[in-house]
Amino acid sequence: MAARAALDIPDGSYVNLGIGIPEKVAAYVPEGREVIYHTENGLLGMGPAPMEGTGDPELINAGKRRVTAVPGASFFHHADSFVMIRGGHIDLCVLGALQVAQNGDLANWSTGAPDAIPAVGGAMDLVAGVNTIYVITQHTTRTGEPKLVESCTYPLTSRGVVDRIYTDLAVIDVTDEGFQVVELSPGVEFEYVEERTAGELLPIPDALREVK
Amino acid sequence: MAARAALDIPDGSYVNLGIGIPEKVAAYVPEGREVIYHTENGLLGMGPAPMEGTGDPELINAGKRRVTAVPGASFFHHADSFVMIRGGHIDLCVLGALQVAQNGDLANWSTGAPDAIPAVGGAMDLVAGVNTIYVITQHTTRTGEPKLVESCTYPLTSRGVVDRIYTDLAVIDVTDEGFQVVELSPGVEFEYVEERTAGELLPIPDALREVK
Amino acid sequence: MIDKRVTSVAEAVADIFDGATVMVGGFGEAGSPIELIHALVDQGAADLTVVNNNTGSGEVGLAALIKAGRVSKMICSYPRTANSTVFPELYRSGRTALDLVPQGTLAERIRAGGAGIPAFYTATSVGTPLEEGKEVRTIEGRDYVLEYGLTADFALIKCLRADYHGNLVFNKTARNFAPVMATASKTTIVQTMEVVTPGELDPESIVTPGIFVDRIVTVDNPALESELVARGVSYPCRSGCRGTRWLQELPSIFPTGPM
Amino acid sequence: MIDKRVTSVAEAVADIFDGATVMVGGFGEAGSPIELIHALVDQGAADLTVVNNNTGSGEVGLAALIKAGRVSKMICSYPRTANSTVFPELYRSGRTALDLVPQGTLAERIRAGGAGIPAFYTATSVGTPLEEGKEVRTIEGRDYVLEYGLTADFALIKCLRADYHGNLVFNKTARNFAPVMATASKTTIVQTMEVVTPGELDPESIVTPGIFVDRIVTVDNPALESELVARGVSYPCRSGCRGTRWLQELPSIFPTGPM
Repeated sequence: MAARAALDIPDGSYVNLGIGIPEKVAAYVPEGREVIYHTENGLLGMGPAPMEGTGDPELINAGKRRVTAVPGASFFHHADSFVMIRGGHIDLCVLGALQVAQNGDLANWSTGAPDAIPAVGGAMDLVAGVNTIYVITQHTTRTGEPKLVESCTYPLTSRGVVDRIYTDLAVIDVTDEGFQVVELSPGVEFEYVEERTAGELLPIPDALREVK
Repeated sequence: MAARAALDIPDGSYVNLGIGIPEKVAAYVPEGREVIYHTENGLLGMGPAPMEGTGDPELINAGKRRVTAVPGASFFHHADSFVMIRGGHIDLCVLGALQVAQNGDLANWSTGAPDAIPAVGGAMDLVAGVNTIYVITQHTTRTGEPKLVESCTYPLTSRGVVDRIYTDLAVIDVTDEGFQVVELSPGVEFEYVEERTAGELLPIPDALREVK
Repeated sequence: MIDKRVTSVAEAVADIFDGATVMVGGFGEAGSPIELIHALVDQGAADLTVVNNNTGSGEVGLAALIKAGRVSKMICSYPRTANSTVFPELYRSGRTALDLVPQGTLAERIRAGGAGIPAFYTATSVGTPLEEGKEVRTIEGRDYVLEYGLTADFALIKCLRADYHGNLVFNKTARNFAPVMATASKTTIVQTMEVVTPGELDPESIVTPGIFVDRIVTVDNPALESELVARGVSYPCRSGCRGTRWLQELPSIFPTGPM
Repeated sequence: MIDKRVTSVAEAVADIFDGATVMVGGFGEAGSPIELIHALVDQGAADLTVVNNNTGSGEVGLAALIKAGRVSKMICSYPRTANSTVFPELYRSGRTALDLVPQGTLAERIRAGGAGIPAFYTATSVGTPLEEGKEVRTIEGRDYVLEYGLTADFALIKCLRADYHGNLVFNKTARNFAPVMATASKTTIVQTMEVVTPGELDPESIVTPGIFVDRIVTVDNPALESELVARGVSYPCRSGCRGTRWLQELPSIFPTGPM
C-alpha cells in the first residue's frame, strides 16, 4: 500500500506522512523525484531514521522516533510548523484511518470507547489544512468490518476531506458519486472488494481500464 | 524633557521610543542602568546612530534612520516584533502627542484635516499593548493652544492609555482626578502651567513637595 | 545590568504557587526540561494546570510530576504515548482532568496568548466532537471555530544555549513549543546547556529574544528521558533519593555516573 | 529536483496579472525589492492592489510603480514619509485608494492570511476612527476589534542569501514584512544577493523555509533606494532608459558604474 501510494506523490511536493504505515511511503518514492517531508514537531526536510543506536534524541518525528535532516532542511517552532499545515502550504498528507465515509469524512483519532483516553495530536489540523489527503488502511478491520463506510460511526476527524484511499485490495477515489475504484490489487475482483465495502462502490470506468 | 523622562526609566527595562524627541531619551539614561531598546521594524537591542556616512542602509529604526545593534541584540520579522508590543512584553513606550486628555486619551497620529494623508504607523499598536505610556510634548502648540485638554478634539490613537506627560513646563501624571503635577520645571509657577492647560490640573501634593 | 541567571533549578522554580498554570516545553523527550520539572516535584506546588503536548512517559519528568499528584488538569493534544502509564491511571480515577486540544490549535492558542490576540478562528475541529460548545462562524463560505488565547503563570523550557540577557537558541526539534510558551507566560524559566555573554549569539539566529525570558539556569548535562524510562527509573527514586544528585545516588543502575 | 531559480527579474514577474494583489516587502528602503519592482513597472500589469508598510520614496522602486499609474489601491500603515511625493498626488486626485491599517495589525493580518487564520481579535484601534465599520467584541472585560487575514496573489521580497530550494536568510532590519508576506501569497518571488546549495544554510537559522518560496532570482548588487532618491533619479530614467542596464546608462550621474 505504501509503495502504491508513493507512486502518486508528484516530484517537488511538500508532504506530511502520518505515524505508522504512512511513514513507510518515503522509502518507495520513485527514483528521480525530489519530495520534501514535513514533520509537525518542527522540521521540514526530514530524512530517514539514523542507524540503530545513533542519532540525536532531540531530532525526532511526530511519532517520537529518531530521524535525520536532509541538506536544505530547516527547524522551526510549533506555531510556525502549523502555519505550514493550517495555511495550506503542505501539498499532500498521507494518513491512517479507522473509517472513511463515501463523502470523504474521516475518522482516525478515537473509537469513542468510554474508557479510551482521547488523543488527537495533529490529525485534525492536517486534514483541515493540507490540500490533498491520502489515506492508507487495511480494507477491513481485524474482525472483517468494513472501514470504507456509508457514514462514519466513530468520532470524526474532519468532514469531506479524503481524496484517495489505498487499501490492501484497491486504490479508491472519493468522488461525488461515492467510492470510485481506480485500480484493483493483483488478483482481486471488484465484487470481492464490493462485499467488503459498506458505502457505494463504483467499478473502474472503462476509459481508465483501457489506459492501463 | 527627554533628559527628565530618562530619569524615570527603570534599570533593566525594555523600551520603545517614538520618532522625534522621544528618540533622544536614550542619550540621557543615567549611568549604571541597562535599558534595551526595541524598534518595531524588527530589532531588540537598538544602539545609537552610526557615524555619519557609515552604517548599513538595512539597519534602521522605525523613523527610517540608520542605527546600530548592541551586543545581545536580535533581529526578527514584523509579526514577531508586534508580538512584543501587542502582547504586553515592552515595559515602557515614550511617544509624542498632538493632544492628551485628562482621562489619558491620546491623539498623536492625525489632525483630522480633510486634505491630510492619514498615517498611523505603529502608534495604535504601541499604546494598546505597552504597559506604561509616557508622552513628551511641548505644553502648548506653536500658536499657544493647550495640548493637555479636557477631551481630545483630534482623532484618537487610543483611550485612557497615557500614564505620565513630560512638557517644557512640568511633569504631570494622568490620574483619576485629572492632570496631577508632580514636578514643575525650574522657575515655573503652578498658575502659569494651569493657564496653559485645558483640563483639570492639580497642584503638587504637599507630601510629594516635602520629599523633594 | 541585565543578568537573568539563577544558581540552581530549586531557586528557579521556588515561587511556583499552588493552583498555577505552568506551560512545559517539549514534544516527547525533545526539549523536555526534565531537571526543572524534578525541581518542581521537590518544591511541592500542587493543584497545577499543566500545558504540554503530551503527558510524559515512564515515571520521570512530566510523568513524575503527574504521578506525584500535583497536576489537577492537563491541557494537551496527545495524552496517549508509548510508556505513558501514569496519566491514564489518574485520568480514569478522575483525579486529573483533561482538556484535549488539537496540536496546531494548541500551538496557535499559546502563540495568540503571547501576542495579545484574545481569540481567533480556525477550521481545525469543525464538524467534530472537539467543536462542541464553541462558537462556529462562516467566513467566506467556510466554517470556523472560535478559539481563545492561552496564557500561563510560568513556563518551564529547555534550550541549547542562552546568553545572560535571555536570548535563546535551541537544538533541532527540541525547539517545538518553547518559543511560543516563552511569549505566553508571565515568568519564563529556562534550563540551558550553556550560558554565553550577550553578543556571542548571532543576532540573526536568535530564536527567542531575551524580552521573553525571566530566569536562566545552567544544566550542562541533562538527563535523557528515554534512557531513564528504558531503565525503569523513577523520580524520586524508589529509595527516596532526589535533587540534583539523584542520578549519582543510583550507582548500580548508572555505573558511569550521570547521563 | 527542486530548483526554484529563474534567470531574470523579467521572467520572475512575467505572470503578474492586471488586478492582482501584490505584497511588497520592505520597510522604507530596508528590504525593498527594487529590481523586482522595476521589472514589474516594465512588465505593465495595472490595477494592482499593493500591500507595503509605506508608499515608497522619490521616483524609484515602489514610488515608480505608483507613479506609473499601476496601483489602484495601497494597503499600508504609513503612506507619509520624507521624500514620499508620488502617492499623495495620486491619492488626492482620487486615482489611488488607501486602506490604512495600523502597522501591527497589518503584520498580523498578513501572518494570519498565511497561517490559515481567517480572522482574529485585537485591541489595536479600539475607540479610534480606524475601528469604524468593524465588529467590536468584549472578551474578559476588554474591547477588541475583529480583523481579517490578508492574502495576496504575489509577494515580491528581497533577501540576503537563498538556497535553490527557497530557504532564505535576511539582512538585519531588511527582514521586516518579508517572512510573513512569503507565507500569505500564492506565488512568492524573491530577489537574493546570492544563491547557495541546499545544506549550506544552517537549518537552525533559516528564517523562511523553502515551502513558502516559488521563484528566486539573483540580484547580486541591488540599487540603494536612498542614494537614488538623493540623486533625484527616476525609473524609468527621464530619457526613457529602463531594464537592468538602466543605471549603467546614466554615466554622468553614476560615473563609477552601478551601485
